[in-house]
Amino acid sequence: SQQEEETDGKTKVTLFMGYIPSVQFAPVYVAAERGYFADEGIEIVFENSFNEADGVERLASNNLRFGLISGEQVLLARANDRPIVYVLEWYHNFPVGIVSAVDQNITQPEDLRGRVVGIPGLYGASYIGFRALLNASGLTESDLGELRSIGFTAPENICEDKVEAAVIYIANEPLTIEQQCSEVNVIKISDYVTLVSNGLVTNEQTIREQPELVRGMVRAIQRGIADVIADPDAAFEISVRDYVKDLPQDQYETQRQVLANSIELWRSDQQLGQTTPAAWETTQEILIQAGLMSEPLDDVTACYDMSFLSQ
Amino acid sequence: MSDQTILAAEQISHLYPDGIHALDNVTLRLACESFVCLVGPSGCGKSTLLRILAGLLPPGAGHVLLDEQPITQPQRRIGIVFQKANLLPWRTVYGNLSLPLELAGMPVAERDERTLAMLNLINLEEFADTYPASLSGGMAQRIAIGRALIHDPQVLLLDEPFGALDALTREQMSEELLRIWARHRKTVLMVTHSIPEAVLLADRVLVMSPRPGRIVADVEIPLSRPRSLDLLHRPDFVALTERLRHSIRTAH
Amino acid sequence: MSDQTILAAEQISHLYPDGIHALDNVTLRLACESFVCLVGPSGCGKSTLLRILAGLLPPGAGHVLLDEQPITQPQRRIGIVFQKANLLPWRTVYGNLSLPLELAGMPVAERDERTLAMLNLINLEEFADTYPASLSGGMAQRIAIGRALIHDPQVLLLDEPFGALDALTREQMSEELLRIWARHRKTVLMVTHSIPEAVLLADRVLVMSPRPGRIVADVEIPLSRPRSLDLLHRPDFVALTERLRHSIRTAH
Amino acid sequence: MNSRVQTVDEGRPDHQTVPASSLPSTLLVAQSRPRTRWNLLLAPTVGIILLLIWEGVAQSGWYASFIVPSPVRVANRWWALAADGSLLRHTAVTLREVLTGMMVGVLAAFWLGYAIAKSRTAAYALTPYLVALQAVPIVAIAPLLIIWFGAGIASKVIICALIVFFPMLVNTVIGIRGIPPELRDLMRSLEANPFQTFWHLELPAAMPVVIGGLKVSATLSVIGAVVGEFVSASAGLGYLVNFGRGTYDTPLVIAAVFTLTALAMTLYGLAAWLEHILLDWHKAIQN
Amino acid sequence: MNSRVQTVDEGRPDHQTVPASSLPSTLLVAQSRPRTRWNLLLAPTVGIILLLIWEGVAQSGWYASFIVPSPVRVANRWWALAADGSLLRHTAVTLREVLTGMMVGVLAAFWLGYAIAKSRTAAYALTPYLVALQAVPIVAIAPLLIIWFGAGIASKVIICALIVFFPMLVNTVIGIRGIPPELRDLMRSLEANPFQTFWHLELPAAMPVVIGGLKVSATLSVIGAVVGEFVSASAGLGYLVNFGRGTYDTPLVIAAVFTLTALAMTLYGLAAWLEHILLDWHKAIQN
Ligand SMILES: Nc1ncnc2c1ncn2[C@@H]1O[C@H](COP(=O)(O)OP(=O)(O)OP(=O)(O)O)[C@@H](O)[C@H]1O
Ligand SMILES: Nc1ncnc2c1ncn2[C@@H]1O[C@H](COP(=O)(O)OP(=O)(O)OP(=O)(O)O)[C@@H](O)[C@H]1O
Ligand SMILES: [Mg+2]
Ligand SMILES: [Mg+2]
Repeated sequence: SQQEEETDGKTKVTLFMGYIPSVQFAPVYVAAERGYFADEGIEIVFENSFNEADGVERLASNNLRFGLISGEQVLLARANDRPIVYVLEWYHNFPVGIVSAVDQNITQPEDLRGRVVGIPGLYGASYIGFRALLNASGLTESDLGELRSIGFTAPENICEDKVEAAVIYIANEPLTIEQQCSEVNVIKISDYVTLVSNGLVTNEQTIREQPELVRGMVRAIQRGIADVIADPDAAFEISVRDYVKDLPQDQYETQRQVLANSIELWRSDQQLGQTTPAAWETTQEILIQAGLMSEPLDDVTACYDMSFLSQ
Repeated sequence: MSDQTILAAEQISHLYPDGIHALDNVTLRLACESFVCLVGPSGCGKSTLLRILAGLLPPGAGHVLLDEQPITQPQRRIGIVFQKANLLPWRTVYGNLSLPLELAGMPVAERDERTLAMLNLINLEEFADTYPASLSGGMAQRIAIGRALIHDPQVLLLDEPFGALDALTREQMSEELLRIWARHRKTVLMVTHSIPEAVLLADRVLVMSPRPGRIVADVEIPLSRPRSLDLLHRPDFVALTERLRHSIRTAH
Repeated sequence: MSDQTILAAEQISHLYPDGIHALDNVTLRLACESFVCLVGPSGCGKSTLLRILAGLLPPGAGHVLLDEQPITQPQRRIGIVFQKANLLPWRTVYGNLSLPLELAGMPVAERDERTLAMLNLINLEEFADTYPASLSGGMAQRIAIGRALIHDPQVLLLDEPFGALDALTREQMSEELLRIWARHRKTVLMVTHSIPEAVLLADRVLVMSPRPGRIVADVEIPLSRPRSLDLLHRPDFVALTERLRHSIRTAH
Repeated sequence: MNSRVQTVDEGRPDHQTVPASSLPSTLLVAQSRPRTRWNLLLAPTVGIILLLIWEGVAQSGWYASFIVPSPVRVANRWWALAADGSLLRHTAVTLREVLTGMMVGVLAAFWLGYAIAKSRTAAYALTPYLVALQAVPIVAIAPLLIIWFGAGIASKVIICALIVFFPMLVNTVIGIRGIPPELRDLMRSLEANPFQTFWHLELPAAMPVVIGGLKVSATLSVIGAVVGEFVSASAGLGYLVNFGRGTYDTPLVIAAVFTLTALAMTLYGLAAWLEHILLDWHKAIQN
Repeated sequence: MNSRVQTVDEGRPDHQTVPASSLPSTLLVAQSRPRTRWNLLLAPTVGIILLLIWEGVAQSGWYASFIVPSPVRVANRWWALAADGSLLRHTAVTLREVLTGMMVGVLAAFWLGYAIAKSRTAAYALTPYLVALQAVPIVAIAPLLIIWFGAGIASKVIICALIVFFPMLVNTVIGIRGIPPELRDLMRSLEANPFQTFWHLELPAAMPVVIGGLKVSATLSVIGAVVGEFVSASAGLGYLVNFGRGTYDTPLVIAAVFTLTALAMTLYGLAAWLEHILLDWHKAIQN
């Protein structure tokens, strides 16, 4: 089930990304463009999907070796015997937040009382993040007017006033809403609680059998993140020129802003790519509270392995 | 039998879409309560003419008049027995027979009574609950005849109704038809291929030419009524059949 | 005509699944090159018997022997004309006629030649490219007959082949059948409802009883051959028809 | 000796091997299709074999248990789900969507198909739009439907109705168009009114093909509900599948999928049963 | 005066109102169905009206422009996509999946359906499993198929084939089972071998219903490809739809959906064309 093969002495590696091609993946595009993967002997192939869980299953069954996956998925997956490991933090800040039109006056979690809140579904990063936020603010789901599953249609629902607030990814969706209908307020979950955010995930077999490959992937992506933070404009040009095709010109301004927002998520006060152990504990607690995990893992630290990080 | 015309075809011509010229300027008048037979070679347009008279097929040219009124739609007053039995495969023998009564909205009790009587007449009582798929050819044809008779239409158009019947049943059904005709004062136009049958039954026999069908002879049958099968051997009967056979041969 | 039996039914009985007892212990032997007619009331089991003889229907009890060998499958040596025309609606008249030759794998040139000859025989040249939906009843039946004759089977089973034909065509086809039979030395078993037709054509006429069908009379027709339509008025012919009519009446 | 298969399978055993003499004709047994009990055992047997293979693969260790959980674990998960009543609750939600959707879709398709089969004008005016409507990939516009009709049951019913629509429509048109014109002539000659023609001729004549459409629709309708629930839902079996996937609970996913399958099969079975009781005459012909 | 609709629509005008005397019979015009040109204009007219309504709604400002973009914007987006060649590229990807999937699914369904229609044993052994297979909601197991068969074209082809399978199967069974037994008898009496029976009787007789199945399959196959591309793909029209959704590029979504629709309609059109040329005799009967 391995799709990798040796070509010209290079290892072909497929990197799974749980979202459509987007400037939010600029670091890997930059790394590819500037030969950082090639430097590690890797021929990189990007695979985009729309469902992280599919990616996790494929990583766990060694159908794939690397993917960019939400942190809480690693906990959940390991709780269900999936042997996957988080080897590099991608976003430093948890990328989920609550958006609402300004006239709703929702600026802090407390304001959500009695409101109709839209959420993609009762699982996944959005739900975990939202639970954590409620928790941190002493609220429960029953304090809300309604928690409504709306799929990935937050902008439509906000603009049509079908919900009063919605759980979203903060890098792009608030921008869409502002562009389309209304100024917004965004409550960033990372301001209230520290959760594990997305990271580069591989599986135990790969770590065991090809540690150098893992090290190479980590290093290339680390370099990519650093480059993007240092020179957003160049990163943007590279992304839209070769990787995010089908993007019309009139979207460029918005997408530049999306990139800027993403950079805020990548930026870290500690070493780039280093995860915060406490965040894993917090996330696990939330998962247990939400009923998504029945008991704590024997060893939470087995979820991540920071030994491949280069200094 | 009166002299009044009940059903008439006036200068009917018909061309099928594929260019087959089926009928050419056919005019015929059915006197009230008369029994007319129509003979003619295969494919000459007899069935086409019957379909036009029944109002099922609009003729290419000409009119059909029922009681002097032009008709453009089928009329319940005109009953028709098709050349194929055309039974509904999802209805039993009983259901097929009672169909016309059901469509006419007759109350169930009366319907049952009439249907049973008809089953009896066509001698198929024990097959009341059988589906058409398990009937013999002759049984299907008997049902088709019964179905046309059951709602007692004024005019009967019969397209070779006895084709698939054995000699004896055929004779029985012919006599039955004569009896019904005499009792209920119906007007009958019947296509047949049997010359003796035509002579036995009809007041007039019309002979059609090969396609395009025209009426080339109109033979009066002056035998007295009531008639029975004994006629078959009488010299005037034989002479009439000979005459008819001759005029058909000429028409070919 | 020889005395050797080519096709035989031995003690055939048949019950349909719905309990209809169609045939009861029927035994019959068709002598090689003989012409046998089968008459009997509607629904007595004639078609059933033909289907069994053709190998299309396994009998409830009894055997069918072709050349002394039991058969359980239809044989190309046995041609059958069904009571319904059974034409393939997606094939033209030409295509329907040539079907048996095509199935037998005959080369195109020979096939064309034979089909054209047959079209000519049944007088339907101008309809070669017509689909069955636009044929008259008699035309369809002529094609069904042509289709059974075209591949020249040794034994012919005919189920009322002339039912839908007008008197003249019927006589023509009968004479044609006699000619083919005499020329090609075929064995023919034909169901008919016309007593004169049976007497005119057959060496022997078998009479069946009403259901359950049994063979109740086996009448030799000692008229000399070749026969023609002139026979119809000869006293020995009339006597034979009367005798036959009588034995049918008794059977009923 | 050809075309054997057909003969044997049509259940016409070679009865002529029974010597007639040994069988008084009055004792002749009616030849009905032999209802071989072996045939009925075939399907369960295949089923048990498949189950054993599954268990074997699960125990072999070739696959991690999260990829191929053993049937026993799936069964346990299913029982747990059934025991706490949540299976019933989710099934009820989906069933309601499916039944409503089918009713709407099937009825609309039948009547539109009827109109198209009978009227050239309707055929010209409607066909291109109905084809276009059906050609729009429903999964691609499902999110749009959720926006237009809300995240409640309405949107799922509409998705369900849309996906069920076309097979019914096409088969209705074929069924009605296939009615022999002679039988129409018969009804016309008896002055049957349009309703009588429909009831006594068109409906029964078209039934075999129409029920075929219904069978296809029955299985598609469940897919429709799942599509809708995938996009957005907080209950229903499709939601359960998605939830199981999101929480890496493979036994739950499999249990939910099996329940959905059972649902679809039940609907299909209803259609087959309808066929059985309505098409008695049709089976008789096939014998 | 009832059953009017039917008569008028069957194109049998009341010619008998023409006085026969004024018409020498040799000049009689063959009565063909009148091909009213008005009918052909109906569909485009409805289309234009729908387009105008859409434009009206877009301009009204009731909806944000990213929910209901104007037709002009959609057309522009489509042109842009077509101009830079990416439309062709994505369409080619989807088309390849759809055609391969249809071929596999339709052929498999036809032969299995044929077997089921002809053999009781096959019917008993296979039917429950085929129904079960079809009853498994394909959208629910699409991710599994991707895991098993990879993210490449194979998994999409399989999804496509699976979704296309059932309508073809059901209609093939109905078509083959509906063949009048008399015609089978005819073929048997001519000692037709199984292939000849198939080619000269079964195929043409079942064709009207089978092509109905093909029409349904044609539109479903596109849905199948989209389902596959939704789960994982980096090209194809389904991918484009998802990409457009992710970037809130509604004109792109609509342009891609329209292209998918056009694809499905083309496939449907091919099936209809096949019907047209193969079923000449069938149309003749309907006249
Ligand atoms: N497929 C069938 N299933 C059940 N019963 C049948 C079937 N075919 C014929 N029968 C019954 O068997 C009996 C004999 O039918 P058969 O067709 O052999 O009669 P027949 O002598 O040919 O009559 P006809 O002269 O009217 O054609 C009839 O009572 C009929 O109802
Ligand atoms: N629906 C049709 N379409 C085209 N042509 C037709 C149609 N029906 C009949 N015809 C043609 O019209 C001619 C007359 O047919 P019709 O059925 O009226 O003959 P008929 O006199 O009843 O013959 P038969 O005694 O053989 O039944 C035939 O040549 C036939 O081919
Ligand atoms: Mg006729
Ligand atoms: Mg018979």
